[in-house]
Amino acid sequence: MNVALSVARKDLQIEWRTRMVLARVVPFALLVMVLFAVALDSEPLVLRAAAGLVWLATLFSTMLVVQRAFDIETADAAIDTLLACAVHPARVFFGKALALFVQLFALVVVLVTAAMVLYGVTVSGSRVVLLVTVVISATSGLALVGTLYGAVVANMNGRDSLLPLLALPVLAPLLIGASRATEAAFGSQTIDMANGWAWVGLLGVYGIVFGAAGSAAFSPLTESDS
Amino acid sequence: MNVALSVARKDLQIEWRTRMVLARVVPFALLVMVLFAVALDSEPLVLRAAAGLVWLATLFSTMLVVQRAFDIETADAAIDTLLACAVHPARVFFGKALALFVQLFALVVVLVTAAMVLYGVTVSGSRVVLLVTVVISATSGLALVGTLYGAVVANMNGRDSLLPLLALPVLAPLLIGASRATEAAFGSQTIDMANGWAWVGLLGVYGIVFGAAGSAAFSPLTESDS
Amino acid sequence: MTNSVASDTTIHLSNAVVALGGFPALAGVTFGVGRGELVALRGANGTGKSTLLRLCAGLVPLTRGVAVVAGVDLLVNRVAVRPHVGLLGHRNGLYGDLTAKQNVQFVAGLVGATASDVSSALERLGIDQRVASTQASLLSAGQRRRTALAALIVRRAQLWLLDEPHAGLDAAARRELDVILRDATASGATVLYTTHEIDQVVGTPRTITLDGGCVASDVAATIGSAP
Amino acid sequence: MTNSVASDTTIHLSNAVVALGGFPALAGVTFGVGRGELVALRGANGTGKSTLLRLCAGLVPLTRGVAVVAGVDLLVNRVAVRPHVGLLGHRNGLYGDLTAKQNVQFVAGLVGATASDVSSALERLGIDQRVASTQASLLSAGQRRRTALAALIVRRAQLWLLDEPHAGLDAAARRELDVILRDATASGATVLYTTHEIDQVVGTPRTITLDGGCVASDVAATIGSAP
Amino acid sequence: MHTATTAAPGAAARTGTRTTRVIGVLALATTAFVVVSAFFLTPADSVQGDSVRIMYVHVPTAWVAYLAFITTAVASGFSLARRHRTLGFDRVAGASGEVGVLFMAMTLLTGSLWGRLTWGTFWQWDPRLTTTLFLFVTYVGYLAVRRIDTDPRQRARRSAVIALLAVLEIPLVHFSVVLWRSLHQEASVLSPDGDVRLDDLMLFTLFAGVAAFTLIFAWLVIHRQRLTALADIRQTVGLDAAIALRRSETRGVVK
Ligand code: HEM
Ligand SMILES: Nc1ncnc2c1ncn2[C@@H]1O[C@H](COP(=O)(O)OP(=O)(O)OP(=O)(O)O)[C@@H](O)[C@H]1O
Ligand SMILES: Nc1ncnc2c1ncn2[C@@H]1O[C@H](COP(=O)(O)OP(=O)(O)OP(=O)(O)O)[C@@H](O)[C@H]1O
Ligand SMILES: [Mg+2]
Ligand SMILES: [Mg+2]
Repeated sequence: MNVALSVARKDLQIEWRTRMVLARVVPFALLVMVLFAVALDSEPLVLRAAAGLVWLATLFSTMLVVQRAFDIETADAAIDTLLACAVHPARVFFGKALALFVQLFALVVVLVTAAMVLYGVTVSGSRVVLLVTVVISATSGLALVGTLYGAVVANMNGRDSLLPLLALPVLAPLLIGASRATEAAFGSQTIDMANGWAWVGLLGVYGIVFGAAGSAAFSPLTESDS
Repeated sequence: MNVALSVARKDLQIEWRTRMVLARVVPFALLVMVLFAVALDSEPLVLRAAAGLVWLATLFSTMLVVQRAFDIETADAAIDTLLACAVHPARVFFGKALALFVQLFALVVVLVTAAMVLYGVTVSGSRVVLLVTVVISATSGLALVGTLYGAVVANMNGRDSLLPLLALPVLAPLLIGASRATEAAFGSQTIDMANGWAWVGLLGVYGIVFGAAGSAAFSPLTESDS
Repeated sequence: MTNSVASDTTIHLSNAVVALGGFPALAGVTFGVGRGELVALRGANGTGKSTLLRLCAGLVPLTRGVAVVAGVDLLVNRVAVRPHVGLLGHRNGLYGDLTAKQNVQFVAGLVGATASDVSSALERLGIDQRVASTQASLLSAGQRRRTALAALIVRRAQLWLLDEPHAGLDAAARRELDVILRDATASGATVLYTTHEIDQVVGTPRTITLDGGCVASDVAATIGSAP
Repeated sequence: MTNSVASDTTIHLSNAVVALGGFPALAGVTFGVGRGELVALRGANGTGKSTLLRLCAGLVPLTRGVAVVAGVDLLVNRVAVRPHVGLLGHRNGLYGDLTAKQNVQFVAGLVGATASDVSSALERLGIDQRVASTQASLLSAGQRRRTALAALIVRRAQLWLLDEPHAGLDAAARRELDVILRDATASGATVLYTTHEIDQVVGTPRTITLDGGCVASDVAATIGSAP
Repeated sequence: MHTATTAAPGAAARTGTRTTRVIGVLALATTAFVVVSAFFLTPADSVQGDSVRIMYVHVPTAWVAYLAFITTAVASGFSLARRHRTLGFDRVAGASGEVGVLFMAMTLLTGSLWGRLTWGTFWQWDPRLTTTLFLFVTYVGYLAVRRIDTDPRQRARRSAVIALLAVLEIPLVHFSVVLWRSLHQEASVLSPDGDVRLDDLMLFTLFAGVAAFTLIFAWLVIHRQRLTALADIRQTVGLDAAIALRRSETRGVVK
């Protein structure tokens, strides 16, 4: 597991040096949230929309961060060395997923805060626990699925457009689950806390399934590259 | 202007060979449209939302197509040769904008058709004229602005995330104008035809301003690359 | 996964065919390389040298024939061969956003090499303080190649596969490279490298020449080829 | 923009300094190259050869000093020099998704060269029918380099700047390259190229050696250096 | 505008001059007046009560942010036109952009506080607010491009192009109220139909606020611009040393 940590550290080191997520993806995500609100010109932008927008923006940002995470590997064929040294591809998978998780987590925290300010939501008591759990479980799911699909398209020509095409449908359930659970945490009328926790359970299952699938599938994926 | 045509032909040739827009961006855009509908769970998806979603999806797809258009130039430093041979950078600008226009136009046609099918919109008579004009003028605007900003960020590290950050705010008015005018063409109650045409005028002005700016600014931009 | 070589053969190819997108880049290659051997691969452009190296590194699938590398049958499991192999391809495998030193350190961390291994590798390749602390993407072509070689040394692989390692290096680095390759073989590693250079500072090692995806000639090392 | 050279000097550098991110990759270079000259640039890794070529091609800004190339003052307008210059950098400048032939044809279309120019350039560089119709990204390293050279020939630039053109080429292509460079200078073009190769099939042209971003030596061509 | 490049090395250590000191004093005086007037002299609004006092910060920062962005655009235009000469205009453009972003952030902040007091929420999906946010983000992007570490001339060109395009958004923000129906105050200064009725003293204080923020803007930009000029000078001095080092370092060491 030491290898996974090395890989994660390296990815975060690169992020720290380039400040890509910090300086660009975060503003991009905020912009996506605002753009939607504008394009749909929703008069009474209800809480459900607030929650949905947070996760939509996160979803699109995930595409950017994943692309970046694999671009640095394939730009100069560094992944070949990495896989050779790692012995088990699954370690690389978890390392990259961990780095992705850290970056997405920071992003989601900012977005949730922004949504709370923009839509005047206050969250307290047991709702905070729900909110934190949702954010962690949904973000883990995004990180695991994102890494898996990032590896699928890595090194493919025109992968920028292939990644969203492949990953978005798979992530759609995550999007829905996370939105509903966040709505519950935001105190929306249309969904109660129990329901929110049910969604969190689903997110957890999703994450576990993709974690297992990823660590198993990563190895054959890395065999490709003809 | 012959150079511009060569450049456009080359870009379309590459598109034809890789089918990136055809095979990936179009499905991606359709997906975005559906995802929004899902995330916002809008019960009666009104016409205004239909029009907005078409242009939102186009906007995000534009980012992908622009990125691709400049990635092929910078991946192996082909742009250096291109600029050397073109004598006037403005020719390269118009060539790339033209290719972008063709690709986006095809995309928008598909999306508008899809929206009409999904939301049961029928457009006839003078509305058709408005619709066609909107599509052409908004797409030109997107192509010109997209090419300009694509050139701004070309060759920058982490440009994938910088492009949306810079271009989306500038494109937001286009998004709004095109959405409103399309609504009018779709026969929405909230906006009449005259208003729709007024928006088209605005889109036209936008396109002209950015066309002029682009051809003037492209030259200093291409001095770059240290 | 850990079936290390028992025999003395590191590479054993028999009528190996590799088809890339339908084109047989290797059209039936047969040869063997023993442990500790130094072998130069030669041949005109497009004759399959890079493909051969990538085959041995487990990066492209074997289409037909037999290929056993470091005791691993590539037809069965080509992923298993990777840990034994250090490949320097046409591309350098560096992270452009990390410094030269960070790049080497990262590889060292993966394989458990020490900090002193890192600094001695950097020193060997003449990467001084300034260059070591410059982002790899800003370095000159030769400096990047040197960094990649330093990372390769740190790996201490059992089989070294180098695709035109001399390209882009200056005279001093070429001399050093030849010493490095000799040292590697002396310590039991096997080295296979391609080259287009006509003069060989290294003396003349065993040379396999490819042509049209097949072995055209296989000439043993000239005696007295010590550096 | 069209102030072509009146004098016989194609490159005139005087104490030229190029700082990249604060680092003086060129630290005051002075020399001149006349029209029709063939000049080899040598020097260790990182001494500034590539930077010098990129300066002459108008790709990096001059920080200090004087640089006039093809009659264009680079301090005033470095874009204007581009149409006169054909640069082959460390990267090839090819579109990976187009075939080798389409790549050369595209350049030909931009500069108004004919279809027969294209096919003769391809033939000269030994790019046969199969290779010509293969996507550039699938070609071998040497085949890509050859394609880039074919595109360069088609441009018929007034000043050729080649960064390690020999790297990756096989012996036959190297010989042909030397002929091509001689031919170019014979037809009035000026050629400046970098190399690390020790043997020169080309005879010995005028050789400028860089060290630490400065000119360390400038040795005239050996007589009888015809190919 | 102002270039410190002519200053002697000793004098170059400071960024202040008599002009900036005068501007500074004037800025302090006007600000003091605005504070006193805003809190004590002007009346509370009949509808909004004391919260109307936010206006004396909110509106001036918005307008001065416009001014800053226009300054950035003008300086960028000059910088592009004379791109082969000095970087003076580029420095002004950058400094002005930074101050503009700062002021726009204050507009957003005071606006949302004010909104909290009058509308009950920090934010409304209203064209003026949304376009303001776009404008803000655009200039954050502008600063992001400026931060990218490349050749200064290249950076100057790229950011100048962005600045010239971005300034086109200002009319959009300003007329957004007309273009879309809006919650936000419509030109209350010019037409007295809005909720806020401005008496003469209020109007005077408002414009005093504009004057104060304009002076602060000028003071900040001049200093910031000189600071970057000094940094550039230091880099030039550093370059001399680096050249000397580069010349000595490698010669003879290799071979
Ligand atoms: C986050 C919320 C807000 C933002 C981003 C914002 C932004 C702006 C901007 C950009 C301007 C300058 C407009 C121009 O002249 O072009 C402005 C002016 C003004 N704002 Fe706000 N504002 C906000 C909230 C408010 C609130 C809550 C009020 C009062 C109820 C208010 C009252 C005014 C007034 C009176 C003006 C001067 C209007 C004129 O004469 O044009 N604003 N605001
Ligand atoms: N997908 C493909 N379709 C067609 N031909 C291909 C494909 N992939 C590779 N090739 C061909 O296979 C050969 C691969 O050669 P390889 O890269 O191994 O050559 P090499 O000996 O390393 O040459 P060089 O000296 O130029 O590096 C080339 O002739 C190339 O054109
Ligand atoms: N942004 C930068 N920061 C620091 N150093 C830089 C930067 N850009 C370039 N350099 C340094 O400038 C020099 C550029 O050298 P250049 O690429 O011209 O070398 P070269 O002579 O072509 O070398 P090679 O033979 O390796 O190709 C290198 O030493 C490199 O490390
Ligand atoms: Mg090869
Ligand atoms: Mg070089």
